[in-house]
Amino acid sequence: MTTQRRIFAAICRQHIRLSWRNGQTVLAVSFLFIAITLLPFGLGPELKLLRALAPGLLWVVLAISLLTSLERLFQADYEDGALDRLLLVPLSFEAVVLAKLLGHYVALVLPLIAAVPLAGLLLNIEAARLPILVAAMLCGAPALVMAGGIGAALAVSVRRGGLLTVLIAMPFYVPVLIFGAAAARAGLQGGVDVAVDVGAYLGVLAALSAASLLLAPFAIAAALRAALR
Amino acid sequence: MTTQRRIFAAICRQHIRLSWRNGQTVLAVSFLFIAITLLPFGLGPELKLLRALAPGLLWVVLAISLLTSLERLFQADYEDGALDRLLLVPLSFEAVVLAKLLGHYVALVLPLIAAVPLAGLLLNIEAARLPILVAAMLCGAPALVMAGGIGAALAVSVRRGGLLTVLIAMPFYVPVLIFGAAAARAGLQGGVDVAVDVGAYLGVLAALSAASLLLAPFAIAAALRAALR
Amino acid sequence: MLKALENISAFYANPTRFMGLASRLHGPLWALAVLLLAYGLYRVAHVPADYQQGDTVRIMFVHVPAAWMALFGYSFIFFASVTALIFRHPLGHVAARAAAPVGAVFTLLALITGSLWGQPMWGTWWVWDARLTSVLVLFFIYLGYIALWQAIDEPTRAARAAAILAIVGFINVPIVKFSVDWWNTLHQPASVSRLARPALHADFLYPLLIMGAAFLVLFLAITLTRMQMEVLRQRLRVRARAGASENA
Amino acid sequence: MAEIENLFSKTQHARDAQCQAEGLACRRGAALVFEDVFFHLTSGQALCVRGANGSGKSSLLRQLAGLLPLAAGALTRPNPHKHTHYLGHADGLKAALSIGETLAYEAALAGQGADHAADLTARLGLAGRDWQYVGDLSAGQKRRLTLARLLLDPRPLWLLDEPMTALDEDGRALVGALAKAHLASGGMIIAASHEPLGFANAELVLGAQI
Amino acid sequence: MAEIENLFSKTQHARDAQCQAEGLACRRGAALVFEDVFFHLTSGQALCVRGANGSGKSSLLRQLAGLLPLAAGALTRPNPHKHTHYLGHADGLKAALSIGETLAYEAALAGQGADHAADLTARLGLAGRDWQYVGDLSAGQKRRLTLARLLLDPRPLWLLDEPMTALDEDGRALVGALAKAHLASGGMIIAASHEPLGFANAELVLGAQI
Ligand code: HEM
Ligand SMILES: Nc1ncnc2c1ncn2[C@@H]1O[C@H](COP(=O)(O)OP(=O)(O)OP(=O)(O)O)[C@@H](O)[C@H]1O
Ligand SMILES: Nc1ncnc2c1ncn2[C@@H]1O[C@H](COP(=O)(O)OP(=O)(O)OP(=O)(O)O)[C@@H](O)[C@H]1O
Ligand SMILES: [Mg+2]
Ligand SMILES: [Mg+2]
Repeated sequence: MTTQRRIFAAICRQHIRLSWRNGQTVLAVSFLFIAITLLPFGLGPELKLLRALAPGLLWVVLAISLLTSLERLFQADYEDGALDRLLLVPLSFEAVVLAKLLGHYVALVLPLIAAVPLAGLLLNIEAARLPILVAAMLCGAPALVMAGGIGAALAVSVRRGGLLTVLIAMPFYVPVLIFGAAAARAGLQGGVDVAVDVGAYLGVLAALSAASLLLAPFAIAAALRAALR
Repeated sequence: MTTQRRIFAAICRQHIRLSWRNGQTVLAVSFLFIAITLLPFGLGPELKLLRALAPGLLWVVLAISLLTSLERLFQADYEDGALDRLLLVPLSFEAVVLAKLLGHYVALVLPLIAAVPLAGLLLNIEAARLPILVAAMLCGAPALVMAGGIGAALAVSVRRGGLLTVLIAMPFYVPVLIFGAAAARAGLQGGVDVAVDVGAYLGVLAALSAASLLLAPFAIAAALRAALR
Repeated sequence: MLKALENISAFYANPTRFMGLASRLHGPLWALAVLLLAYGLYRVAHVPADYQQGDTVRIMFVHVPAAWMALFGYSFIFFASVTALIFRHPLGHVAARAAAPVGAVFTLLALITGSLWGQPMWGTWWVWDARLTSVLVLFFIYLGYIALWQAIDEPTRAARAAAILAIVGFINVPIVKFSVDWWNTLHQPASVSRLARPALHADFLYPLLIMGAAFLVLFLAITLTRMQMEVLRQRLRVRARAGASENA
Repeated sequence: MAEIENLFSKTQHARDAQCQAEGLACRRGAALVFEDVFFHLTSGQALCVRGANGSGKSSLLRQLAGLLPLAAGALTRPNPHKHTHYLGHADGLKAALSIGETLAYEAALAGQGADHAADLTARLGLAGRDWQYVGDLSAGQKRRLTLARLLLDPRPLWLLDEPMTALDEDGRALVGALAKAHLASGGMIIAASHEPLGFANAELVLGAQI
Repeated sequence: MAEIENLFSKTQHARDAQCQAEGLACRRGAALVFEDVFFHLTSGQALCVRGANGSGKSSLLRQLAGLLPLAAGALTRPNPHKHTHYLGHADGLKAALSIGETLAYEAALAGQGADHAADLTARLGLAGRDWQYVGDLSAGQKRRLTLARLLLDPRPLWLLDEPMTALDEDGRALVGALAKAHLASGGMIIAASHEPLGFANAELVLGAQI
């Protein structure tokens, strides 16, 4: 293992360990469940309605849990000096950022998506339809993480940072939600041409994720550098 | 003004000022709007459906914004030493806690509820029905704040505190949501006996709030004292 | 980085060229804006009431140009930011910052006039229609951009951060537009009676174009004035700094 | 400096105030940090607590402030709510507030109007910074700001954790002058420090037996 | 202590390394903190930066570490990514990790395996605390932990912001010994401090003209 890879892995592992240790992982997952549990109380218990809405609701809840978890993505490191430390490692800062984003994906997004099938059952989605929902989320989530990361980085040195993160990231969430929900709905309807549709939607989601993956580390690194003081 | 009242007011004002300055107020409100804006992307844009679900969705979104804002209610003060300072003022600690809770109600809950009518319009609730929704929220919100406060206090010295807050507060949220959504639904249907219904629901909400208001400051103060080290 | 900073200080210390040009343009631009606006409003007042919509049709002459300016404003910010970042021309930051609130106000105007128009036409203030929704999202993008400028009080840091956001956000605009279009055409709300596009004949078209030109010139005039104010403010700051270090 | 002494000459703390520890012990987590600590302090005296890193100096001060339970032993001390100041490592300052706002808040907690805080910035060496955010201050400037508490509210017992940290010479002189004025007016001080403190007239060494 | 010197005797930094500032200025917010700062440091030299609170010592160190833009002037310095250590006020320690985990992480950032961190706790005076959470450490113990970086990764330029803060006598001796060994092996040190630093052989006073 080269030194650079070792450092990359260490940063990624550190992020995962801290997310776990500070309870962010468990918090995000339980947030998902709590939102899903509270919804029937708010909407009234009509199961049919819930089933029809379930994929969309799950997407929105996923997006909001992610947004909440991303809001402070770089904040603690910025305040306690850990970001200074990361600027002084023999690795390009873009790579450092990528390591942290990857860590966030593993520590938060994967557990959240892993919780979706169970939450889906609570909302009475047919079990056979869940794989498509999960696949769509796996394809689309990187874009959500990258967008939230950009917001978090731009807001890091800022009073009212949380607001900024949310405001900045929100427009990026719109396309992902639209295609994600569409894929899930198409998946739920079943049929012959549906497979084609679902494939196309997943493709769009993956393309959005790939594009953001190319762009975001640079934007984030630039934003964090500009925030230094 | 006696010294004690002056101190009580100062703590309350300080909490409000910090919520505003750190952007928590604006964040919570924009979080509400963003959640409401993202929902149609997940659920699809059909107005009728949205209108039917609107009060319940608004309640759930309110509860979740509040829960998110409460999660770190005492955390920052605990970590930076401000809580130590508050234990050394010539005021009973229960009163200090009440001052902070009151500050939170003014700084976060009131703006959130004030934003509900506009959010309601986006979801196409009939304007005439909004007052009942808002009244129910005003009655029920103190209970939500108190429950969240107890969770936050118990979790303050704990790694994975966030999770604890949410888990502890959750059971208290369910009754408020049930009655709150029921009041809003009753209000939306209209009719003669509805007024009676709505009145009863509001009464229950107010009673829940009053009970929690009596209990919570003591529980919270005790929990925070136990967390000291 | 260092060079950009030097550029900025050099520029603010002596932005005479821009200020000279601006002070010459300032008067004529405002005069043109007022004239066009007055003439446009006069023409609008004399447009025959629509057989279908009655007088509410007049909202169009504010609504449509405002919507155009909402889009134009964001493109303006994007190009100004690119200029600032790539060519290291600090005037770009100033222009982008000055234009943002103006664009946001036009966006809000489009939203409000649209809503006002929607109430009589569609029987509702708001629909999750593709075009409406994407304007709402654009409004959020404006808000984020302005909030970012206001949140950072060090000008050079704020400028960099805002430029990054402007560029990233601009890439996002067509994506949002495209996906929202697609989203809504798939799930067309049947309940909403939609207005067929009014075939614009000359009676409507010319006043509309005049109002469009008026709004454009107005946009430019306000933005220019805001830029002048910003430069003056920075100049005062530089002076105050110089004064402070001399006194010390 | 003259002004500071003036301020305190108005206050006179009770001459019979005292602070006494008998067989104090402290537990953190599973570890017994110290035990069998004895001292006795009366009006006008200052105690300097010394000891290696981790010997429990900060913990002892927190016990005295009522912020940490005693594992054993007994304390006689002024009421923490009314008669004790505690300045610890965590300063409780809020980055998002300006110096002026912070001082006004401290004045209110001391039961006084904001006007009492007006000339404090100058006295703390922060003149002309009323509008600066606390988050933008240097380490020493923050430290100076925390001293405001001592000036705003005359309380007989001061608990100071490493009071000289981050301060320049001027700042150290300020703390020294404050402490001496406080002792002269009948107050008591217990300070933990790794540096010699000019105003201390007794020493307590923690962890010496280990 | 002997061990520490051993460690460094293995490393030899390039004798032609240097760090030079010409007409450096620093701006924070609207304020010009300092300007016209000149110094020149070569292999084996240590510079002590002095000045009143808020005179810009910490800011200067951050500029040297590439963490703060220069308002004017020019710097010649070793590459911050590879050849500079910066220990600032904010230590970047994570309360939720244990000492052992922290050291393993630091070792990895230094490009080394976790085994390299094994005997560090003892050398830093934290023996037997491998499993203790960093959040439970005393102020001085935390400070000691940050020194690990210097031992794990030999880099020619050290930037130390108030390196003696919170350390007991033993800790100060440790820092002194580390610094001397580093200088002997051809390294450079720039340290901001309000206390005399035994190892410094030059001084830079900020804000002197004010
Ligand atoms: C809040 C609500 C609304 C928003 C945000 C909105 C937004 C927009 C935008 C962005 C455009 C410019 C499109 C372009 O030139 O590419 C536009 C044009 C237009 N809008 Fe609206 N609109 C709203 C409501 C309405 C309503 C209620 C009507 C009439 C019933 C209406 C009628 C028109 C017409 C006639 C045009 C010009 C069409 C064209 O040039 O192709 N809008 N609107
Ligand atoms: N949960 C815990 N488990 C074990 N030991 C703990 C725990 N919490 C604190 N400690 C230990 O208790 C001691 C408390 O130290 P304290 O902060 O009082 O020391 P100090 O004398 O102020 O040190 P310094 O000079 O570094 O400021 C430290 O040795 C610390 O490691
Ligand atoms: N945004 C800002 N606006 C105005 N002044 C600022 C801003 N940020 C920092 N400063 C000032 O810049 C200076 C930077 O101080 P720095 O932390 O470098 O000082 P220092 O010499 O390390 O002080 P200390 O001895 O207290 O550690 C301080 O005077 C601080 O008040
Ligand atoms: Mg201590
Ligand atoms: Mg400093």
